[in-house]
Amino acid sequence: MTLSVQVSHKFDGFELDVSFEAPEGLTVLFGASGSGKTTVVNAVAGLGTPDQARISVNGRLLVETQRGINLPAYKREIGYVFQEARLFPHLNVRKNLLYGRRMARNRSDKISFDRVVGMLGLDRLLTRHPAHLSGGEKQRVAIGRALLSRPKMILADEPLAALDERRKAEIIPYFELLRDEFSLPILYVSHSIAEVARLATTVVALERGAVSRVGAAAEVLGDPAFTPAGVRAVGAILDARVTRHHDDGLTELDAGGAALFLPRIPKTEGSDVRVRVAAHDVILSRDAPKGLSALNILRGTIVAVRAGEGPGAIVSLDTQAGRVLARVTRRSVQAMELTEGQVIHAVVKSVAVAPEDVGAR
Amino acid sequence: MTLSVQVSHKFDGFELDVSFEAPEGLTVLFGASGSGKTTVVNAVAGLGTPDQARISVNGRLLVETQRGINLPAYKREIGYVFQEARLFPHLNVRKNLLYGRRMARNRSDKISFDRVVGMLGLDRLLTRHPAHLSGGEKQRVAIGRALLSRPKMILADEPLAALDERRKAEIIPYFELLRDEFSLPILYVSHSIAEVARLATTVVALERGAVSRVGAAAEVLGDPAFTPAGVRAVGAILDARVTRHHDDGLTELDAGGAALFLPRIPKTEGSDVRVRVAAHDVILSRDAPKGLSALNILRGTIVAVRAGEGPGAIVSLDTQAGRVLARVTRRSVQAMELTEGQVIHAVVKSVAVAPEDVGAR
Amino acid sequence: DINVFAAASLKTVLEDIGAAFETEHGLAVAVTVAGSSALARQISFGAPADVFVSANADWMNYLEARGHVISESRRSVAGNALVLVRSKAKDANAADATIETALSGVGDARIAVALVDAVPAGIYAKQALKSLGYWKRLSPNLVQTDNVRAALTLVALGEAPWGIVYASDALVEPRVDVVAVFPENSHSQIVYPAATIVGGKPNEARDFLQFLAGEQAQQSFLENGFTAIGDDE
Amino acid sequence: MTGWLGPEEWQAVALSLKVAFWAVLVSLPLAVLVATALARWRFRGRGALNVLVHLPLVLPPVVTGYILLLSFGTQGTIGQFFKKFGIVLAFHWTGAVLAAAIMAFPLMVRAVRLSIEAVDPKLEEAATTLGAHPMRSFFTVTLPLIVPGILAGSVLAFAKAMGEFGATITFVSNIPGQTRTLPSAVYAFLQVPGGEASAMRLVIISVVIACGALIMSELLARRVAQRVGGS
Amino acid sequence: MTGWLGPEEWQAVALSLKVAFWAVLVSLPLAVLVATALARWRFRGRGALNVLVHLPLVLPPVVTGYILLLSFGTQGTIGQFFKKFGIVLAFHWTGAVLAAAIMAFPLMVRAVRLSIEAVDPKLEEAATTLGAHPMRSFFTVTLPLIVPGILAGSVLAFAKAMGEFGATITFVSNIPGQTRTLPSAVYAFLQVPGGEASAMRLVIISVVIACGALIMSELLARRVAQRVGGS
Ligand SMILES: Nc1ncnc2c1ncn2[C@@H]1O[C@H](COP(=O)(O)OP(=O)(O)OP(=O)(O)O)[C@@H](O)[C@H]1O
Ligand SMILES: Nc1ncnc2c1ncn2[C@@H]1O[C@H](COP(=O)(O)OP(=O)(O)OP(=O)(O)O)[C@@H](O)[C@H]1O
Ligand code: MOO
Ligand SMILES: [Mg+2]
Ligand SMILES: [Mg+2]
Repeated sequence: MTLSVQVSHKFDGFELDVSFEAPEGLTVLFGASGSGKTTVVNAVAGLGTPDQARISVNGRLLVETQRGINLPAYKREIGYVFQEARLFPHLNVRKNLLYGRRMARNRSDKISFDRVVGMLGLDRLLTRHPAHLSGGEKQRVAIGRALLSRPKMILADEPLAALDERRKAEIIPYFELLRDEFSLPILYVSHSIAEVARLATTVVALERGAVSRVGAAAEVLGDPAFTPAGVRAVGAILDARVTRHHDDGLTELDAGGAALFLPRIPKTEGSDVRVRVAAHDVILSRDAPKGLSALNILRGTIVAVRAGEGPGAIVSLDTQAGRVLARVTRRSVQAMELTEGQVIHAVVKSVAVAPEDVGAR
Repeated sequence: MTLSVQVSHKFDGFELDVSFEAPEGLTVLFGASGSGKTTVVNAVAGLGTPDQARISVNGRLLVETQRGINLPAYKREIGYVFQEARLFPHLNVRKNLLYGRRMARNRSDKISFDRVVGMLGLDRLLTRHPAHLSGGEKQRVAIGRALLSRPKMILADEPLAALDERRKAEIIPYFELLRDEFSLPILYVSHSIAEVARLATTVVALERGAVSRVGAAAEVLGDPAFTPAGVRAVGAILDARVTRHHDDGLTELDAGGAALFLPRIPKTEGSDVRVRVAAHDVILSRDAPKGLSALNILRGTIVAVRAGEGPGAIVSLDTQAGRVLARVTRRSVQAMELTEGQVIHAVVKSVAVAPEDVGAR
Repeated sequence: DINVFAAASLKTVLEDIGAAFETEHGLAVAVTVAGSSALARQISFGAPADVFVSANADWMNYLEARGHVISESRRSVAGNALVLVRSKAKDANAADATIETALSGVGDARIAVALVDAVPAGIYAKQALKSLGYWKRLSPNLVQTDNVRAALTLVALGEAPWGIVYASDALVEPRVDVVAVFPENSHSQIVYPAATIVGGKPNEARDFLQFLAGEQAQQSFLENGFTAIGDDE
Repeated sequence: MTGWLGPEEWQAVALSLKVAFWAVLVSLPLAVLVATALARWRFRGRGALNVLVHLPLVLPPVVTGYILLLSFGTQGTIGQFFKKFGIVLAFHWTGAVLAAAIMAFPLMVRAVRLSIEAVDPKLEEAATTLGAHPMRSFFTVTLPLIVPGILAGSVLAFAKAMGEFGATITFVSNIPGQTRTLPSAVYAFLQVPGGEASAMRLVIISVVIACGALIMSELLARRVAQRVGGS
Repeated sequence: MTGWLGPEEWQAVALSLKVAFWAVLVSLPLAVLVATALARWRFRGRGALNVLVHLPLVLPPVVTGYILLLSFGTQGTIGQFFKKFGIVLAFHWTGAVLAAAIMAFPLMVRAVRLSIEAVDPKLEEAATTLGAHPMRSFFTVTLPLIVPGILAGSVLAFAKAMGEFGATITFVSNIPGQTRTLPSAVYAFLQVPGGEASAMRLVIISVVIACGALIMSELLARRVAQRVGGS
């Protein structure tokens, strides 16, 4: 396991006792406000001393209170991206970026200044001061700054929460790059399902100071029982490969043999992507539908029908492309007589898949 | 016209010249960041003096610079809800609420303290201090405070921008109440299509300091050419009436004779509602579809097919329920040979209509 | 009661005399002390003084020239002597010596004095050193303070081994020895002129001035290390 | 305590407390006004006002006292003007109040100014939109929020006023029972051979009072900060 | 200017500038340390330290000078300790620096402390996660951000040091060319009848210098604030 975390701490009125292991990749800490996410991330960063903790990253022990081991924050070689950027207001962007550099001189250099600047599109900003950056630009600088301190791990505490939708969409791909190109372990706090779906390798769900669920992202999000952010958060994650960009602006994907057509995805042909298909965007049809404007039709077998508390039900079906979830009304379940084992067609509009729901795998 | 605004002002590097009239109801100022929305609202409130302005509300002249008339802010009898709540930190909730009360003693009292507290659900918070309120609670108090100063008009500058989705959903209905029950003219700044769709009577779109579009909400949002917030913002607004709450959790609506089934709407039977149907949630079908899980099928005639820049196209159709927009791929337009005058079926999943897309009319 | 404005160094003795005056005349005496300069200026600005006792003639002249004192009432009520003192902390046997031998023995040690161009005690010290021919040699050794008591304190603490102060001050400071007395003729006569103030209570003030010159008061001055002057100005 | 201190010393302590109290009370409104002007208003002469306020901090106190004597003395123009209204300052304990107030003024203004600058002007704006006249919004919003700053400034000013000597003795002299404050009494004792012990006793008293005030202000400020809460 | 002023007066001006300069320079590091401690650290004796720092503001200056004399004089324990390292303070201009520094210290600490309290500790945390030792993060993040506060404090301290009299003359006396600062010269002039004019000339010089310093600090602070920008 790349990341092994065990933390317990008592504030007045709040008790935290968290323990989880996560493999390589990006681990999302997911949970409601006040569930203890920041406290856990800070324990990993070495900010604040928890009552009891044992944390190791890639076999490197950061803290084990029982043995009296506790690396101070500045020795942990961790890059922390905070929600509010926390850029140094007296330094221009270049100096902010290079701040952590000197302390990391001795470490290996696969992360060059030029590469980071290029990747984050910071060229034109280098001489500006933070006060003259927009929220999204600030956050990009903060990511670059963390990266350039040559960390062994990246922490990010709701790095997008302060940004509006457009800016969020602008920043997310950079975290994919961190995860994929730099192969850095990342611990990422979020309570946005879209972010989780797009970024997470592993999801650790927290509830009132305790871990309520750990697992691979597709597995946790694809579980109809896991609806911490409301029913609208339920959806399936499909792994696919870009096969072709068509002239009419559609990108064709191959998901386990089934073809999917989506509005153009900015990935080269042949690259692997993950696609989140929200359950409420899937229509079920008993017969193979004809004359429909929807391009993506997946044939599959119903594996579960789970009625919720409201008027809705979640239908899970296994298709060529993988497990797909559909949220339909209970009325439709009855009308269509949906039962397990039944063969059915899932209809997904191309345009119903939001751009932010497609990410690198 | 209830609200008549004409403002021009020059900052260095930015020129504002705005003029619009709006009828009763809630007027949304809509536009990108930096387009001048706050400047306009502040001119109405009397915060900051524009170079040139003429503003009147319900026939009451607030400022006419050319005639040297300029009511100071404290005499304008306006309730301003700011983005950041701006509660007085040294006063508890009750005292915050009553702050504007004393100055308005002489004005008529159809807005009683108890009614406002009840409506906004502030009973349990009255003795708390702002520091101990959540973001949503703060904003509720701010609304109550503005309301209790017995204003002749409400201004709101992105009152929901600092809140997360759940809190937003919590606050929006209160603005509907202000609009409908208190019949107060409201000038509301937003760049969220969902808010506009749900709240606006009139939309005033600003672009770089000038009005780019004014009109009734349904008209502006239903215009495929009006996509300032990206294609995903396009959608139609349907007027409907709640006819029945069914036992299986669905609410049946009557939209111009057509039945619509939506997840339960918290409105009494018989009340009027507006439903926003996003264009990307609509599937088109040549034949009347059968065996589909989607419950809402509207038959209509195509009035326009408008291809966008990307892979998509917007199809407008007139149905019994009103104008409906569908966003489909250009490929589907070709495959289905969609043309003006053609009769077609619009399929809308019940669950695809998000709760925040249904509001009081 | 009577308001007496007096140079700070007269505080104790005037309070004693004031108490005696009160027993005799049934009139309380309030003694206000500060530097002579401050008091003179305040009187010129209308301070509620009945009697002014200055530490030197200059400030009395200043007031007289401006018509603030009743000239006829002016008289010297006490005198003082200037002495060279030595810190006990330095050397135990400071036997009597002539002023010359003592000054010769100063070497390059520091001598504490009051400001030599401003404060009366310092002005007298400068005159004395000049007339004795030691000014050139010893002026670099001088450390000046804003009043004579501060100079004495420096010697008492041993910060300055030597000091030139009033005999009255030296008398009551156990941590210093008087090494020698400066000859009376080496400096202007040290007198404390007193006068009644225009606008004060004339009769009571006159009574108090008379009392100051009287035998009982003069005895007090002597006991406090001042020299008696009597009725003779 | 009365046993330990002579009646004269006791008188000096009482007088100093009275003088410092009034000095703070009298200068407070003006300090708040000046601090508001410096923090919030843009006007010609703002720089000059700032310098003027700081002068007493910079000048030798004796000079300040001398200037006071020249202007507020019975012969001074301001002094004569005040006299018409029966207000006497020179050689009166009220003059000691004036001297102490002026010497402590820069400290008070600085503290209040900083706390005003920390109050978000947007809150005042909000009050205005609720119908409050700008004056009202100042008194109901800004003022309550700067209470910690005012407290801190007042206590510092009080302490300074307790210790003020040079300007006081120059302006109002050192009249027992009328203007002989603690530091003046200390001075008088230091002029008397063997008076160091009495002087030190008085010094200790003033230190204790000043420390008490400082500690109290920190506690009060903390409590107010808590009441107002995080924001 | 040299024509208008006598050489002695000129000497006093030069000396005062030198003393004030060094007083500020020497006390600055300690002031920053103490301000940091008061603003950021929680430790036993914090309250006591706060009171100690403020004492010179509260005590009559003569008393402060007297205490300095007792402890830093040639007979004082600290003075004797310093002497071993060849550092002489009593009756030396360096002693005037010490007196001025101590009298100005509370003003400096207050200014610096307030600006430290205005720096978000989260920035230091951020620096730490970037690998900076807490010391380094202080010097590279906090320190540059409090430059305006340090400047303001220094100028105020400088002005105060220029005007300090009571403690200076008590501690180091008034030796022409060595410890006769401007205020000492002013005092001397005020002691002789008719000396007011000369005194006022010197006062004006010190006021001009102090005002210049105050104005410069406001300008510098504004410029730094601009450089650092809104945040
Ligand atoms: N220093 C502290 N003292 C006391 N309680 C604290 C402290 N820090 C955090 N807490 C409490 O611990 C709980 C968890 O806090 P934490 O900040 O870790 O939550 P979070 O999951 O990050 O929440 P959010 O999504 O709002 O950032 C909260 O109830 C909080 O009030
Ligand atoms: N006081 C000012 N001085 C100079 N320029 C200003 C000032 N206030 C606003 N501006 C400029 O005027 C323009 C419009 O600002 P305004 O705040 O009205 O925009 P907005 O539409 O409310 O933006 P946002 O959505 O970001 O709140 C911006 O370019 C802004 O930089
Ligand atoms: O008694 Mo004096 O006037 O200080 O020399
Ligand atoms: Mg958090
Ligand atoms: Mg705005």
